[in-house]
Amino acid sequence: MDPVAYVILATILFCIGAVGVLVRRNAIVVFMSVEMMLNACNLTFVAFAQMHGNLDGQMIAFFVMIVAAAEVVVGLAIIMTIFRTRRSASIDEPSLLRN
Amino acid sequence: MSILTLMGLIPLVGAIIVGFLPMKPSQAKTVALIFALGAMAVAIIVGFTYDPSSADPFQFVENTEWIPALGTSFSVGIDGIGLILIFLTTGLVPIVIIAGWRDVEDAEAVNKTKSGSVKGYFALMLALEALTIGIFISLDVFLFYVFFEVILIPVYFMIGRYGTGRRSYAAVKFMIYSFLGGMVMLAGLAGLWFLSIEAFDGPNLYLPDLLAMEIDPTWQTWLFWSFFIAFAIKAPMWPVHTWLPDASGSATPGTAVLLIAVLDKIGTFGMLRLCLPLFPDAAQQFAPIIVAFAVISIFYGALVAIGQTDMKRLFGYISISHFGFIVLGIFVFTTQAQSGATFYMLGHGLSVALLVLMAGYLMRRKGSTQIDDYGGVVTVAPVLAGLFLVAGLVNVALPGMLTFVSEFLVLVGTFERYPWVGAFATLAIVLAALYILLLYQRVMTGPKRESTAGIKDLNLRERWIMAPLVLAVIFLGFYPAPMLDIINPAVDNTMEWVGATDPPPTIADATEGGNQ
Amino acid sequence: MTFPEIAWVQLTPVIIMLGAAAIGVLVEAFAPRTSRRPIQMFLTFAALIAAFVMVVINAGTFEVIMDGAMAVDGPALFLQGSILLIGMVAALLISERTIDPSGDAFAARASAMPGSLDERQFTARGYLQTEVWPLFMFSVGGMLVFVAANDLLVMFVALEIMSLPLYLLAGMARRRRLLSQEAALKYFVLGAFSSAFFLFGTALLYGYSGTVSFTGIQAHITAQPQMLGLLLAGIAFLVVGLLFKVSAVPFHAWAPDVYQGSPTPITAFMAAAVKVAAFGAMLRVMYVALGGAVWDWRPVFWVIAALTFFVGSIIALAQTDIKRMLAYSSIAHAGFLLLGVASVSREALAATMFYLVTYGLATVGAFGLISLVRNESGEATSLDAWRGIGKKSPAVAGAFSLFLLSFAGIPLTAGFVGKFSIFASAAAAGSVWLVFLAVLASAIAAFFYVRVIVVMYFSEPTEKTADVVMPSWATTGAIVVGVAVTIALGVFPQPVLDLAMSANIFVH
Amino acid sequence: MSTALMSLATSGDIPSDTVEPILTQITASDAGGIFEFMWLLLALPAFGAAVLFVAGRRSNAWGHLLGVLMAVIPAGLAIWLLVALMGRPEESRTITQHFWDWTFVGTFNAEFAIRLDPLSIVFVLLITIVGGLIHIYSVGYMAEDPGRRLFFAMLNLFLAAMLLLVLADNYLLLYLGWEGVGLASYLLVGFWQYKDVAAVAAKKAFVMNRIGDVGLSIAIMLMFVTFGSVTFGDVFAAAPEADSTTMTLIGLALLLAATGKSAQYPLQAWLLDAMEGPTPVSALIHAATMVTAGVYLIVRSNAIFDQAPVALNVVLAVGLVTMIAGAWIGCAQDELKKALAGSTMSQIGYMFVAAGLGPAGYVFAIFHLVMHGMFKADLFLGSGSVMHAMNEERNMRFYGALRGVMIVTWITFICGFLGISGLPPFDSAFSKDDIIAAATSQNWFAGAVTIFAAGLTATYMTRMMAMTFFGKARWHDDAHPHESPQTMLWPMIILSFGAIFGGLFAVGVIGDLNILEWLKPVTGYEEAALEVPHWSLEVITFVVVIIGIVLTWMQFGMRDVPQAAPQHVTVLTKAGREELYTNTWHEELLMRPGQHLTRWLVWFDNKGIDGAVRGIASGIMGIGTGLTRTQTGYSRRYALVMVGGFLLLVAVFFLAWWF
Repeated sequence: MDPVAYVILATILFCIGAVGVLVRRNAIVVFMSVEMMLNACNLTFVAFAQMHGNLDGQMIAFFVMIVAAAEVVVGLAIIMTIFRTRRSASIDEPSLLRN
Repeated sequence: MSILTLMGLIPLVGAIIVGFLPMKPSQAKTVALIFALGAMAVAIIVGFTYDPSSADPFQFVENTEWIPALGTSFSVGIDGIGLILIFLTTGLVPIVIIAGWRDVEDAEAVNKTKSGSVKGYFALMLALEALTIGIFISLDVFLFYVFFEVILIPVYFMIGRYGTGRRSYAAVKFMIYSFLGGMVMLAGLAGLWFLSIEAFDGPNLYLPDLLAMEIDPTWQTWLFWSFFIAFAIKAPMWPVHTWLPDASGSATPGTAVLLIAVLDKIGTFGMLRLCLPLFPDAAQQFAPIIVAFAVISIFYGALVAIGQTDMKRLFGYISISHFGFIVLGIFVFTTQAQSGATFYMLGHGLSVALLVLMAGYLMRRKGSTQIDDYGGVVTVAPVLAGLFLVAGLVNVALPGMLTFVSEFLVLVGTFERYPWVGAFATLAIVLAALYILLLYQRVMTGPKRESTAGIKDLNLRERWIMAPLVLAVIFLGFYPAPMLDIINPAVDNTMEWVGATDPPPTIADATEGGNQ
Repeated sequence: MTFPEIAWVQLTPVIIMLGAAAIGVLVEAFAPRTSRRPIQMFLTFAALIAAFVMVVINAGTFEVIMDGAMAVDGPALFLQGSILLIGMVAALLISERTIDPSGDAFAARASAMPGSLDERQFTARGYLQTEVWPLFMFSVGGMLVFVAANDLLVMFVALEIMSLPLYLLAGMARRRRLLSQEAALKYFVLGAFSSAFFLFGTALLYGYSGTVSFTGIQAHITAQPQMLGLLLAGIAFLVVGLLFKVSAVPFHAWAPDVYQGSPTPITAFMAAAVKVAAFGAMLRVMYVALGGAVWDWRPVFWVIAALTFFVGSIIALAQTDIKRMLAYSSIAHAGFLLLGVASVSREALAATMFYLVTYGLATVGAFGLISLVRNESGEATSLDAWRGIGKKSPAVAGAFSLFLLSFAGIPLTAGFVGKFSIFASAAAAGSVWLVFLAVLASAIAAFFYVRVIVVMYFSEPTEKTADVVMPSWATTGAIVVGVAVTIALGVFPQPVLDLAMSANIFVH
Repeated sequence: MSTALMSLATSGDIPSDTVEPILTQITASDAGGIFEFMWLLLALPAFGAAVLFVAGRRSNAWGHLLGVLMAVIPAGLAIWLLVALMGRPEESRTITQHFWDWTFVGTFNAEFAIRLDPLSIVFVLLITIVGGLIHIYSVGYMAEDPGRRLFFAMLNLFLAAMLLLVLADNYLLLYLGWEGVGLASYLLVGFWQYKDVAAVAAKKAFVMNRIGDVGLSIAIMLMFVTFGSVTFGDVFAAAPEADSTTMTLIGLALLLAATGKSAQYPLQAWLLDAMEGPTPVSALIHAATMVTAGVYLIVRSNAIFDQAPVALNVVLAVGLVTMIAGAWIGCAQDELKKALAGSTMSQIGYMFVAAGLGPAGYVFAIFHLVMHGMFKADLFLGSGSVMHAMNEERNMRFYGALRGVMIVTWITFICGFLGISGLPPFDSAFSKDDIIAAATSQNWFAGAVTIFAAGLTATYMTRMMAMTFFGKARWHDDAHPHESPQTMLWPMIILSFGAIFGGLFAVGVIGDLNILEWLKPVTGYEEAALEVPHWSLEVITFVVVIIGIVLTWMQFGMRDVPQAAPQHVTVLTKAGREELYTNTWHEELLMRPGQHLTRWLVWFDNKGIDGAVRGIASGIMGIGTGLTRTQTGYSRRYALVMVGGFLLLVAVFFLAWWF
């Protein structure tokens, strides 16, 4: 089968995610965009797995999910503390570190 | 262990002892002096055991494994050129220590701040001596480079921490200039390293081996310039000279002496030791350009010196002019010029030491080296004035002084190769007379002034510490044989490595039908 | 089907490290608070030492294990050893608790709101956030895997295991917590972003070759070079992730902020160990998996390297904060290291590894010194606070100058040997002009190192000048190690160079 | 060693590669005896100088005595040497004494060796005898000066250097003496350093001499490049083989040197200022000996000039110009010493004219030089005695009628007057007339000018006599003129004898010494073919001189001389007072532009070169700060940068892939 369509879709997803990271202020949303990029990768893996007819890609997808989950934990923890400190989840607002 | 290594180790140990053992300033000075004298003693022994007539270019060679992985070894050895500079270094340091006995205190008086530790100054001085010796004796390009770079540190601290005026500016400027040069040279060193891998299947930076190595023209050009730029900055040559006046202007007299008289020689020494033998074709090819720059340095330095208002800066520019002569002598490739240049290194070292120490005496008395602050000193301090004049005349290269022999050799050697350049460069002797006598006139002569009325004449220590310098300059001016005997064979070797020969006299051509 | 048999011996360092980390978590759960710190410290140091011993024992191994998932060869072991060494020194810094009157470098309770009442109470009660230790161990474990990973998946997982704890650790500073938390957030967001790139690159390479194992990819590249576009795109995505970790321009922006905000021991650990690990991984990917495509990716590395050492050095000139300055200097050094990566050769590999270990240890020492210069509000990292330190505390100023000179590449310091061997191997690889650029950059870099020395020695102490606190044996030890290594490897680098030379072949 | 030298001196070959510290080594096999001690000529004064310089105030008591001793002994030795030389056959009167190799590098070796031959012995005698007398004179003259000991140290230094100059066996060693006398002159002119004028004058003298030295250096280099040696013997032997262009160049270079040292136009400006020095100095250095070194150099190098007719003509021209210029200045100056200085220039001009005539004139140049040495020294000492009496007033307009109070000085001055003015049978009558004859024989113009100059000489001398010793007393009120002490008078008396009878001695009227025969072997001589009988020229000259004397006497002897110099005077007088405006154009053409150049260069060094360096530095700094601004602290911005970087990567990848 021809994975092109899937890969293109994945790429689009990846780009959407990236753009999300670039434009959104809310840390949670940014974070979700990152997750979206990861999932785009998953899609690619699976698509290619299909193309190559081996299971590595699909297996990798599972790993990625686990890792993503771990990332969620850490990320949310950080965002929570920041939120509690500043009563806001904007990633622009805390910009004391500069120049 | 070769005696050379010993000679380098003595001041190094001294530096460590003075630097890290707790002791009172006075003790530190004495200890430093003792170690400096020790190094001088060893140098004298070397001088006597050195055999000018021996066939092999380098003597007292010692070859210890150091970092085989980088193809470098701790290899030391010495030839006439190095020996001369060893004499200069080991001879000057004790004098500078005695003459600069109170340098730090004087500088503190001028800065109105405490510099922290007095003994540090003398420790650094010894470290500087050790490293300088290291450069003059190293036979391994990597080792040479190591000393060449490390030596920046002590000087940097001596200027920045113990100097006066805009000392940290001067120190940083010196550091960056030299480090830039060092880095460019590092690139060249890397290139050389790579070539040596191809030539000896395995890195090898042992100079005598490298001399046998054939380097293709393109590489020669690259490497030659990368080394030459570093040395030109150190020497310093126009237009990369501007660090020197600042450094000499804000360093203590002792530091200034070691900086101009000894440290800068590393540049010209490096040209003789590395640039010419390793990259002869490139050296030959680019000699005209460098000669041009040298001539510019000669006149530029002299003219700008005339316009200076601060003595120590003025001496900086004088040195630029003199280094012009040295470089000129090195790159016209005649035995006269090259021996002259080597001899000039010694002469310039002594002459500049005299001048700068005199300036130090004035500084100690009046806390200033501004020329306009003086005048009519001769009426209150005749001996000071007299010695100052002597020091000046040594820099004028008056016949009867060591400097005359060297300068004339350079000029005559240049004249052989490029008559017009030689004739033109000769004009510099007028400028020399001008900047020295003008300085003397403005500082020393004229009616008594109340501004300088309080100046005391030299005390005995100050007087007698100058004696060896003056005697050396005059004795060698009349009887340079002891030094020339050492220099000539070394120069012949260099000429041979470069593959240059003196042009024969024209009449000889006419009579003997030309003996090419 | 057959299970890959597990190479226990070769894996022991990793197993020990991660196992200890897991135990550490349990300790947090069950051990009484007062006894946690000693236990954790014991665990950590024991694990580090044991792992190091095992690495030494494994020395000489040269094989692919776990069905090609991991490689145990010279570079892997050398870098694992370096990471563990750096880890020990960094752990010393982490365990320091005398320089800050109110405890160690970490918040009493990272969860407590900055400036809140309970924070003050926790601090008053002298609570300590001992989770630092297991997190630290996890990170080290991740690094150990990272440098040995022989397929992209393992590498990705290792990357995350290495990074995630660091994100947290970055946010745990005791002083200036807002900065710290902000650093954590930035590090996390950008880190996650970059690892997404890494992963997408992995995916594309998988698509290109049908496998994620380095040997497979390499075989594929040599076998049939079509679908080159996919390969190149994959490499592009992949290296973004790696270049981010080594903070190469233009993926460096996070470094200064994070270095400044994080607790100094963690900064030291990041600046040193992460660089080692990331470069280790990069070397392996580039040499083993993508070695066949070297002509395609080398120009990229040239450009990035030049950008990195120039931008790093130049920006550092304008810094007034010492931690930020060191951050940029570490960026510049990343540039020089990339020079080593770009000139694919055994000499370059050895040189890079030597550079990494020496630079790492020196960096830890330097940050250790920074943690000693404090005023009432914690560390004083602005240059003004360092004015005249040389007269207040010659020892600190001296040691710091030594590190600076080593960074600048003055001979007789380890930094010079590293720099020379990298430049030399680069020249040997034929990129002489790049070496010339590099030396210019290092001349520029020298300027700000020298300027710090000016501040410390040549200027009088002012009322702004901070005090130098007397550290305990721990920090002292870290600094001493740094100094010793810097001098020893500067004067007699031969043994370590030999070691690196003997360990400069990747297993395929 | 060259065949020529072999023929001149019966000398064996000097092994030039042996490097031995000072050891006497006689070249002529049979030249033992007194010649072993030639080196004492140099050593004694040098020793005296060294002792006096180092000993410092301790030697104040006996310093001057040592100084005199170290000058008188060589004088005796010199006479002895002369006798010894005269006892030798003509062709073996050249003795060289080799001490050690000086600058040996490759083939360039200037030995430290001295050479005594008829030419140099003449100079040695002049220097040591006149020098010795002036030393004695100075004992009295400097009696009150606290620095008398130093003064003698410098005088001794001068003697040593001057003797080295005339005894040197090669050009480089000659250069050593050449600069040595320059140094001594610098020190002595600036002896009263607390006077700004003196300090400036000393510097001016040294620097202008330095310009001449450039010529000497270049000449030496040319010789080395051409002949491969700078030893007199070798050079003279090989000279005939060289092409005339080279020789002309060498000749001109030597002339430049001579011009500087001998205060010839256009490098004469320093001489009048040099009168700031103590009068004995003016007498010894700036009249009798040093300033004539240029003549020595040219005559010594006759072998070269014979090959360079062009150079010779230039010498002649320079001589003629200076001869007139000096006399002109001498006529216009009001300061006694400056007038004498002008006269010195003019007389040396005579010598240059003679030297410029080639073989026909060399001998007479030296002849006149020796005569001049005696009468001019006499005159200067006289002027010194006068100033001494008039408490250092130099302006003749404040003298007058001194013949009454200082009889001895007056008489000696008269003798000097007779000596210089060329009235037979006194000194110049012989030397000058020979020059005139030789000049005329070569071209009428030169001859006419020399005769005219003789008239001018008489003019300014008469003016001096009249203004100083005759007329009314125009003294300052506080001036109480008195005769000078014995130590000053005797040297003057002795010298005036020289001024009177020197000529008779030299041509063998008294005694059996004939300077012409004596110098021939060294300088060569060819009789000038004269169309007119010799006596006619002498008559003309005599007449011209008498006219000059009479006219001047009517002007200054019979009328009163105003104390203030009259302002409404001829252009000629103005120009003479202004030293022919030389200083003016020197300043305008050389000094001012030079000052501007240095100022501009200093500016350029700070703003230009160093400015560029600092500019680069601050530029990089600026870039740094600029780039720092990109560090906005917004993670999203960072992410954007990363994406940009990623695109860059892709771009490079595909570029690299393309090419």
